[in-house]
Amino acid sequence: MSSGFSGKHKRVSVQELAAMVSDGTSLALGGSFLHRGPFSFVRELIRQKKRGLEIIKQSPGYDIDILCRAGVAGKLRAGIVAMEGNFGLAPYYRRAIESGQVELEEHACASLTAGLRAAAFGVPFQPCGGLHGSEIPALNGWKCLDDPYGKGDSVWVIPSIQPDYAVIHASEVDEWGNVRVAGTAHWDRIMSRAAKSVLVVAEKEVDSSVFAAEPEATLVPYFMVEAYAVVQGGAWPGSCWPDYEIDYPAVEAYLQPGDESLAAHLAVGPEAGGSK
Amino acid sequence: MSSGFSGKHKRVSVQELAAMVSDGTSLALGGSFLHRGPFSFVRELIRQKKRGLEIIKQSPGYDIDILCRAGVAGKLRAGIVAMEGNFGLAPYYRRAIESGQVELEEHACASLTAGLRAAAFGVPFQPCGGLHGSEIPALNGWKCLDDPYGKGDSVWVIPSIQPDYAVIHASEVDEWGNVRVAGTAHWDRIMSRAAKSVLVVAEKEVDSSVFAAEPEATLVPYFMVEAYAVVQGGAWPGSCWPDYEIDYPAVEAYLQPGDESLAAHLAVGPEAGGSK
Amino acid sequence: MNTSWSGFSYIVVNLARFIRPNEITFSGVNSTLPMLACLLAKKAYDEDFIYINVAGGVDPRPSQVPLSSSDPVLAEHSASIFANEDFYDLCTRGRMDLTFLGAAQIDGEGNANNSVIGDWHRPKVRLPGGGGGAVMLPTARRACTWRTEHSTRTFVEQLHFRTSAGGFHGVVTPIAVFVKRDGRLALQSWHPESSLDEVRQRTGFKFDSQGAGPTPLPTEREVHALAELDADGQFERDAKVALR
Amino acid sequence: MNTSWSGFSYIVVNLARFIRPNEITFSGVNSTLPMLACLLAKKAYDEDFIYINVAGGVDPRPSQVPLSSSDPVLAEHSASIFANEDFYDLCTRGRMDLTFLGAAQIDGEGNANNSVIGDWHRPKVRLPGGGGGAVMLPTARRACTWRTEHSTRTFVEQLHFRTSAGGFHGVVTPIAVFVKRDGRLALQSWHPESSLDEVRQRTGFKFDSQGAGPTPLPTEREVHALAELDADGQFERDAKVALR
Repeated sequence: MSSGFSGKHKRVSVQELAAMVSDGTSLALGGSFLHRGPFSFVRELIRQKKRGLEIIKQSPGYDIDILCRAGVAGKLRAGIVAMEGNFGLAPYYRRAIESGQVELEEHACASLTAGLRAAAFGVPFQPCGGLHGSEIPALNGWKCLDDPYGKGDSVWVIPSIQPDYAVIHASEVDEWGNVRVAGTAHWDRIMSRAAKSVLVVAEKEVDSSVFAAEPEATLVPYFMVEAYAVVQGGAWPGSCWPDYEIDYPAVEAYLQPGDESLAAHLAVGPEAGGSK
Repeated sequence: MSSGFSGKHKRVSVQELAAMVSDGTSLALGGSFLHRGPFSFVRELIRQKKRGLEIIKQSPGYDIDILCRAGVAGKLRAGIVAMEGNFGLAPYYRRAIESGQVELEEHACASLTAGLRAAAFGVPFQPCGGLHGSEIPALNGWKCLDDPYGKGDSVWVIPSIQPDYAVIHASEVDEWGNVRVAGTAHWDRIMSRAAKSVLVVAEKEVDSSVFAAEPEATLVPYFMVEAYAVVQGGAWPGSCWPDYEIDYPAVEAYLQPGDESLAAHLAVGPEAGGSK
Repeated sequence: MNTSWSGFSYIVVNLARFIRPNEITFSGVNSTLPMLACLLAKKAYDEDFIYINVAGGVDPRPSQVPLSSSDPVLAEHSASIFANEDFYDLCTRGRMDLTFLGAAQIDGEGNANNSVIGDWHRPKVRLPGGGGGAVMLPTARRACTWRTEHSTRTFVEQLHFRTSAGGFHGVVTPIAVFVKRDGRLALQSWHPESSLDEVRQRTGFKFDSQGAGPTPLPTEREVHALAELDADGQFERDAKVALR
Repeated sequence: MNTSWSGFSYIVVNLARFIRPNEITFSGVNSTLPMLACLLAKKAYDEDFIYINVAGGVDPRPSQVPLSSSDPVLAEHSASIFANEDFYDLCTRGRMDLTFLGAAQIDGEGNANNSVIGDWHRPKVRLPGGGGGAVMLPTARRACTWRTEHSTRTFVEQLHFRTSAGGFHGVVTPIAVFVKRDGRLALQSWHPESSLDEVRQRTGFKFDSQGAGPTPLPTEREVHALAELDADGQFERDAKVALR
């Protein structure tokens, strides 16, 4: 089997994209907090009643909260979790951790990145600066190594973290599955390199010539992308720069307690065929 | 002192840029073989009769050859050295190593990158995949560490390599010192992050609004750049995509033996005020 | 003449005063007040600094001030995107001059708990987590934090969990400014409407107060800059900062 | 009917025949013949593959065939730039299906010397050095190499220096194609104008030749593709490949 994903014909619906994910799979989710997350894909995981997923993300918020709320998440490896944008802590995530329903591997954002780097670089562990004096390394059984060259301080090394899939919400994709992102890439680049496979939800598909006109701007080359879907507005209720900002009322509505609130929220996702 | 280089007024002549470099300094040189190297800067080092410079580059060629020929280089840390483009081995480099005039730290390209990554990441060493069975690690006294997590194979770790300066030949620079490169960045990105300071020679200066229109394309942000010069054609006799290709006759002329050949070559560099 | 100084303004202005000319200064996620402090410093002070943020912006000119401190408008008109891996690496290699980091609990050495109230394995309150601090606090040249309330639940002798060590350079609350001195947080100044006694009473750890006095009132430019940034008072209302 | 098959064409065509459908295949610096092989395979074979190269190109459509195998035209019309760090990481994480790597000396296990003729510390000839091989040869799924001459100075029992270990999957010379079998290079086929005896005589290590025979002649499409790539014969002249 080839190490890359060749050819065209990678475009599927976001429903088919989510259907590629089995229960128990590990998913690195792109974006940060309420910004450019693969939220249409996340909601589709809920509709398809996935179970026991391992979520990997430096700064999840809405995504992990709704996955905890719907009972989809089994484990989280994360640096910082919050709704952000004035919404404070992620309430359903909090409950899931406090009740023990979901397992947490607590990281610094940079230690999670180090673990992803180890996977991306094909090495068993990755030194990570800082962490000295923190109780996080002990929680995770991380090791502190002396500098074998006797010049630097001792350094914490993070074991390789290789997600089954990196799932990215992109600005643009072409018919081959090349991926571009406007503004900061957050952690999407290292996630795409660390994961066994990359799934993409894009705001729109453009002709490959758009990519060829500026190949330096391509974040993920097509051969690393297994499949993609196009969902305009798919990062809702979060932002996707420069197309749209956070839909604050929608987030507020989502945070209302009760199953009906969740159902109502899911019903108006742009991928659901409903209207916002 | 600030960790960054703020403000405008960074533009100097390439002569002033080279004058910032003291004897014995370590320089990471951008580009690869005959492509987009900071060659005008390199020639200026020769005119200024620098001595004992340590050159760091995964794939040097013309640059290390001419620096050896002129007695400027004291040490080289490199992965692969050749003129390329049908010119074969770099003759003056060969002579300098074979005679012991210049010290060589032989690397794989990726192990040099690993050392630069250690510096960029602020850690004392960096694991590097591969290298198993090679005699290079023993040459350099590198250590092989077991995976402390007992999952992966043992891995070679490369000590941090922090150049005093990274010197890059860029496509465009703005008045603040932001840097863009067309096509592949070769190793320029990691060099810029590993070095204590970045010096830039650019084909041209453009208005900062050009950068702001597409900030994702900026390779090095201004605050990492200490000073820059503008030398149109400065990568001559190498290529600078898409502006010009390798000047093969000029390389051939350079390779003619004798001091006059070197002098004639130096006289026609675009930074020398002569004409090609 | 400023006869009253709101807790909100006190925090933002005093965070801004930690910013030094030409230094690389970073504001991150979940950090509305530091974001405002950075934007205020750009307006209120003559000397410029290098402002980078978690949205990838480098000296941005945002068209609006966002509610989310990681909002992409914070990269508007930026000439480069300095992405997440990049600013963390900048910090771990020792070249982040100043970073702002949140903290739920702070001890007398300036270490932080962002992880949990109660036992980590049986949390009473699960907090956001390691975030930037565990790596940035020990590696940034200076790190500063803020709390929107000041109490012995926050300023503690013993953290429930030590998420980040290394010690803050500075801490701002609605009533006080602490700075690190000899490895401990020392009181630098107190809100003009507060007092040394009040700060002592509301702080769970012992601190040196040598040389401390009332905080110098905001300058006209500081007041004006903050008023511009929060023209309709939304940020002040949202922050819900009370002196007591 | 091809009655004569130049050493140059023999090497390029046989390198191209190592390329498999859909696989990620890389050509690097100092690798004119593998570059031609990749470009030939794109033209001559029905099944496509993923061609990446050291110029950052991904399935490029170069406007010309460059003398330098790292020339930026090898990224023309590419929809992405896959830069140096990226393709090395791809290889070390085990996802480089096929890479071409140069070698000055090759031993019977397919290990390579690219460093030196003579003692490393007292070199008779200083060679290019570690390059891609020391990291890529042990980590790529398959690595293939080529030599433009075939002699006991190149194919040796004992390398002067082991730059890269791990063993080539395939080696092409003007007169022979070797492939790895049970950890050793085995003869797969010989140039129709050569023979098993000749290959034995000109090879410094012992090898298995079970099943070997004359190399199948180039197909019309292979011949045609190479003629297109080297329309004026410049590459063939520059390569200076002689059967003997």
